[in-house]
Amino acid sequence: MSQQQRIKIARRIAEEFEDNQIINLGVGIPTLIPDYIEGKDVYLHSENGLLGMGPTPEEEFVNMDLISASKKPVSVETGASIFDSSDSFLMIRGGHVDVAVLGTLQVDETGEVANWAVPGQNILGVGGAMDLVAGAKKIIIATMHTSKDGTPKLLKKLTFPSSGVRKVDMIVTEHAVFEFKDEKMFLIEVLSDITLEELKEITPASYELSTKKLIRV
Amino acid sequence: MSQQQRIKIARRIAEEFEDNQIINLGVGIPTLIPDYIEGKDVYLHSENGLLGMGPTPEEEFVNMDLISASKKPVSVETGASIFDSSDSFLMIRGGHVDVAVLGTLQVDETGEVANWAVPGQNILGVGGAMDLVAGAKKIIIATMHTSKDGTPKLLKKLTFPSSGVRKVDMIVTEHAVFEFKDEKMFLIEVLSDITLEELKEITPASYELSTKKLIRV
Amino acid sequence: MKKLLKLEHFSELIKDGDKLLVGGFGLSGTPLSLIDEIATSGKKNLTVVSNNLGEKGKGLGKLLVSGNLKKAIGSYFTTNGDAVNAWSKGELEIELVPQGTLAEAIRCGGAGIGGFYTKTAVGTKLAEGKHKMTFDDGDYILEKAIKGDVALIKALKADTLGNLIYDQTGRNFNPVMATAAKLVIAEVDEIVEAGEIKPEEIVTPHLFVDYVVVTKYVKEGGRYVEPATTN
Amino acid sequence: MKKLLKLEHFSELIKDGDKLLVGGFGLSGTPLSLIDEIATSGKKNLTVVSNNLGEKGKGLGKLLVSGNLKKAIGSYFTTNGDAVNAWSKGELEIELVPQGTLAEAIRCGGAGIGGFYTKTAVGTKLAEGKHKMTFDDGDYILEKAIKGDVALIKALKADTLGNLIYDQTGRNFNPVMATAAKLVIAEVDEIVEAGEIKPEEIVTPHLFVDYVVVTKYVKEGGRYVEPATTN
Repeated sequence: MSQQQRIKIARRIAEEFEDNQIINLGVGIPTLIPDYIEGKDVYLHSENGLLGMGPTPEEEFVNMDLISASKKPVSVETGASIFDSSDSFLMIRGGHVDVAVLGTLQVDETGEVANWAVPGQNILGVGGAMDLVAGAKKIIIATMHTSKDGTPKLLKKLTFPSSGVRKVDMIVTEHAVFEFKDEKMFLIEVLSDITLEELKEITPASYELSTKKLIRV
Repeated sequence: MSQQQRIKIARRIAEEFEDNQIINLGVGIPTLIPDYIEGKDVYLHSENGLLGMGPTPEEEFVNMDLISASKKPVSVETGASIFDSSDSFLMIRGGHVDVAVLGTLQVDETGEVANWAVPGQNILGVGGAMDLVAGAKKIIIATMHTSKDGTPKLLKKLTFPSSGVRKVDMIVTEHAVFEFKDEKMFLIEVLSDITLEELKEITPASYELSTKKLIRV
Repeated sequence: MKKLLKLEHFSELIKDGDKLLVGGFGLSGTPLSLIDEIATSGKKNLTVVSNNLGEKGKGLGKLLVSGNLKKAIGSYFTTNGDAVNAWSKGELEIELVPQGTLAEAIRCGGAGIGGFYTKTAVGTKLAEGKHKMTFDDGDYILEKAIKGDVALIKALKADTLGNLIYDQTGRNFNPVMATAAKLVIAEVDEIVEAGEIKPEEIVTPHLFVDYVVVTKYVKEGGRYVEPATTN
Repeated sequence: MKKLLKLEHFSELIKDGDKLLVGGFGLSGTPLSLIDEIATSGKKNLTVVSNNLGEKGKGLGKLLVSGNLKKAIGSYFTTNGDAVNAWSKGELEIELVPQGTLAEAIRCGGAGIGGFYTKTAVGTKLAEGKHKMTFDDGDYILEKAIKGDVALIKALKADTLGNLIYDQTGRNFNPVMATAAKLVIAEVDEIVEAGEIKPEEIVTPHLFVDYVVVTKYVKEGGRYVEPATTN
């Protein structure tokens, strides 16, 4: 069930991609996306220094010096390129990555994201999260609507440490798709049989219904 | 005669080089040096993006996309490498070039150099001069002792615009070799039959005789 | 090939007043065909960022003759008499930047970096008006990132995706300029199939390149020449 | 070959309290043999700059077990439980830096740049105490260059001059670290003759490399393993 919901999110996000885009996929749900982008000429960027990342190779072709940012073995697509970490983040920071799909801990109603640290816990990892938040042309958040214990993730105000002042562009959960325009949050699609009232209950963030006709998928 | 003097300067500077050093040679007299460094394993760095620059090729091997910083065709030595301008100046600014040999307009008695602009004339070129002055580990100035009309070049104080606050390490002219220590100038060798009094006359900069025995070559 | 652009359509991508980043060191690694198109385009008030302005009547030097330029930003203009003349008559603005600072400022423009602190030019006329900061090992000045509207670069080969490799020291400023403009156009000698250039040998990955144009020049005796008559 | 160093002499080059730049992303592109030598060297109070501290008991993770470390500077330590524990007990200082900032700060260290302005981390805890500056397109923070006493890097091949190429994404932080330390030691799988790697394919030119050490590990099934018994 949960895996089905995660796949639903991955599939919906893949619909956003356009031909020739450069895409960076974060850890968690985003790693499921490659299975659902068939038919589109997009190029996967991996921040450890690879453009044109391909699928997991057969065991006999595994080289642990050809890995993803999640440190899993990968292959290269035709026309792929390899570069060092400084050039890889030049691409990210310089706005050369069209879409970054990131997991999150919280997002507030302006689109500010918290996806690296939880107060009171050890804050010992940030990785490339802040660089991607600062630099990618478009940021899509892939997340379950609430955390496992039901705590809301889409909030009026962040309670976890911010990942940066740059606002995200879209959130896709198992229940809904939200877009941000001028730091305002709009519900643009409902992806489950949840009612608008139920959705409101699990979403403390204020959002408007899109002026586009709201789609129930 | 003048060419002989220029060769004398080039030859003397080549004596300073040590095995395995990375050397960047500026325009003018420094371009004569490669003919006099035989027997030493040094590597010539060219700021347009080449380490391991070799001699002028035979006409049939000329490729005007393999040139020196003076825009002359060159060849590559075995083990040479090619890189872009930003990496080339990373090497220069970052202290990875052991010796830069530069021409000059003026040097003052502290070792400050003016080698890019003349007041009252158009100031339309600086090239890599200031980067080399700021970044090379050791800077040797290759220059005729005075300008063509006899105007001194080794001065108490610069009258031409400075190339930077970093002081040079050595000056070699057709008459003498000077070293700088703690912003003080020392005469360490006399290279011509000039007397010490005559040398003093064409050298307004204050210098001391080296505590090493002064060599007359 | 999606990114392939015909030379005759190239100048439609340039607007009056644009800031162009143009690769090359002297005439080496210079997009000669693209420059020729601009020279006959009638475009006005262009700013060119390039190490120098080619030679008299050659490469970027042609744009001085055809009158497309308002301003040049680079490190060395003395070797082109036309540039010196145009500047003396007040017909051309010139902004002089040390060569390493130029390369790094363009890289910063491509890397989302606002500016960087360098020791180059500290204490000189070229540091006047620039923000200073003292670090552990001395004084530095702030140099701001340089970005362009369009980058015109020259590579040896592109593959069908737009990945690029360069010919020897023809590489020079081209790879950094490829990162630092809204629109990047690469003039190449040859287009090969994707996969022919190995992943670890690609110098400019295709994500930086918007269009590829095949040069009209041919290399003879190591020098690019215009073919006698093309038809 | 002048730069060739025997593995058993390597740790003589490290001093207590040194700051080491160590290449690698997880265990990929990591100088495993050099790390092993440090783990048995008894060196103390080392600071390691590396994206992460390997895995539990593997790669740089070994130095947590052997107790060589005072401090780690990097972007991601959460995946090594030993690092988290050592930090919790106050036995290890940790300085957390965004991954792109880390790579760029090291590049600046190698490039004679004092610091750079980035938007990364603006408005976050990691920007606290850092100098801010507003450029045309928003607020940036100053990040200072990172340099090391010794860089330990991993390449695929060296030639006899010390020019290096890397294996796929094993490249990662290695090329920038090669620029930013007083002493640079490269662990490689193989040494080839100078000239075998083409000038335009060399990733790290030999001027950055002080010593080359041949790895004691062998690659089997795409993973480095220690040979059963070496003698």
